[in-house]
Amino acid sequence: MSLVVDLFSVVAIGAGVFFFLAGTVGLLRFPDPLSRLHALTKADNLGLGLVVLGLLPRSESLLSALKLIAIWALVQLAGATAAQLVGRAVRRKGTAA
Amino acid sequence: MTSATLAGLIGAVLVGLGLYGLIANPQPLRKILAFNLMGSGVFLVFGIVARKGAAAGLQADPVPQAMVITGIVVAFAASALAVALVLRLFEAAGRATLDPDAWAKPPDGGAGAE
Amino acid sequence: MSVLQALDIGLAFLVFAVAAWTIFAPGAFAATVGYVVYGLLLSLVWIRLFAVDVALTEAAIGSGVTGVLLIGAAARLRAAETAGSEKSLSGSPRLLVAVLCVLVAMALAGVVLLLPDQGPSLAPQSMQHLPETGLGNPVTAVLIAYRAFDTMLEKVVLVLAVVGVWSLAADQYWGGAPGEARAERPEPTLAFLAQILAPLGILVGIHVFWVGADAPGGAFQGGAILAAMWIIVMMARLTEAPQTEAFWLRLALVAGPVVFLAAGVAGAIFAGGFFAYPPGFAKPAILFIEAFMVLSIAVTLPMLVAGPPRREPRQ
Amino acid sequence: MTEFLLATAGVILFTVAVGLVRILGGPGDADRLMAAQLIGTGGIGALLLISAATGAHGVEDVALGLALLAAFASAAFVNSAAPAEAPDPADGR
Repeated sequence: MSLVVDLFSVVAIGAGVFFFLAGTVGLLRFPDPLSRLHALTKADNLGLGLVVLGLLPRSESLLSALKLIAIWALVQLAGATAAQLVGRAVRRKGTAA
Repeated sequence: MTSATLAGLIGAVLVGLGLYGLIANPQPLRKILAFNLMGSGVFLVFGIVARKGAAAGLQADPVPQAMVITGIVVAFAASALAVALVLRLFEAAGRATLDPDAWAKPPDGGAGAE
Repeated sequence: MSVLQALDIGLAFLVFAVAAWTIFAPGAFAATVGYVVYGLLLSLVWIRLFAVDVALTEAAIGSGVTGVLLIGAAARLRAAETAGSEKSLSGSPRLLVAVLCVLVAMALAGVVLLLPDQGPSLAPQSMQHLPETGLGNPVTAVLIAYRAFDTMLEKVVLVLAVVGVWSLAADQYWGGAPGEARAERPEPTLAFLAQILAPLGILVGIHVFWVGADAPGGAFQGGAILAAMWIIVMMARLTEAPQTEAFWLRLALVAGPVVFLAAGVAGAIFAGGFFAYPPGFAKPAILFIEAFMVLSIAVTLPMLVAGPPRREPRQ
Repeated sequence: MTEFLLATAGVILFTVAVGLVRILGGPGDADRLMAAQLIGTGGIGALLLISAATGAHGVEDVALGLALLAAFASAAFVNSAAPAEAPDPADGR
């Protein structure tokens, strides 16, 4: 049983790390702020989401599992709104920002 | 080297960096930042004292931890007061420099400081 | 070298690099963003030192609330930055300062390396008396019971800081409200964020305060999270900062220290010592004091971020 | 398994650090705010992984606090930049 849980964690967390990597590569490679913003949100949503998914079966109690999900949801909210706010600031200033 | 010692070394480096910024950066806001950096370096050095005092089933001595918590809050209060002072200076005089030579000259337009 | 050691070294290097960025960054705004990043990394370091209470404080105050304060200030001071061509220290004085700072850092590092592996500790004593307080978190016991006087005075410092900030107001604004006015049409994204975040954050803040008796958390951390929620609602301009002459506001600001001091005096009368808690009644007394501290912190921090009054008082 | 969790935390911190190098330097303020956002997400991920590996208690609350405050830097920036960019009629005195 624990082997299955471990395997699940390894796959999910590994996939999460991949999205963090992809987000960073996007940050490095994309030419303008808006597309860099797009790359960044991938790390927020999928990267952390998959890491949380991988940690879920390892949590000690139901409350801590719920907290993990809440953390992910809050980061989603923060990432989405911050991307909106920053994106709007970029557009207001033109492409120079 | 334990992680506690490593954190303490980083604390020492932060104090040095903060001190340098405090002296060498001319802008008051940058000085506030540097001062905060120095403060957190001191907290870290104190934090490893807590970690090295791990005993009685605790992973760190609670007394230094509690003092660092109070310290963080007081450091914030001090920074807020300092930021308010700088912003007020800027509002009243249109500039926020600490350079005495700049204050000796009237500002552009000769409006003077209120 | 184990994986954990490699991680610690990497983290230390990252902290150092970001700290150096906040000192050497080309502009004030870049430096402040660096400071926010730095605060977050520092709470990771505190986790590695197993000081979770401190990590929570650093996360809420060191990174979050201080970040709002500094980023706001940097954005407002941008005009000053471009206008003033300030002389940076250069040449040999700069070198001298650098040498001095390296020496200070090296001396401190030497002290750190000379520390014994097992230092003197008050942990046994604090654990020994923990049952008398009825608490499960020794850090909270130190803050509210063993070193209560210290914590009470620290609350007074916060009130004094608010008095200091308010006293910077121009004469005609004395007693008025700080910060921006309530917007007719708030920025929709920010308003959305504040409307969803604030109820959740209030829940988390009260939770952190409540579990602080037995687990990492407590009045400071809970109060700081509540304060952050008020700050975000004010930033979204869904509500405006209260008039600084409002009686309820002033009452809330001093409630923490006043209740704390009253409890200390009551201890001198009923329990045989200043800040002594009567046996068997310690935990309710501590939670009672803490509740007022949470209130005061949740009101003080936003007032410190909002700055001095900038509008004339309404009649 | 512990080693795996710590190693992934390290990899996340490393990628985040590489990203920081790119965006903390700018060119614009928007990029710098992205740095704060990126370290927020990566830091929370690393925090959760480290706490799962080392068994430090109460770390979820720290991550929860960080997640609550993750958007604050961007919000503060927009809040302080907005009045100068587009004057709000409600703002004028």
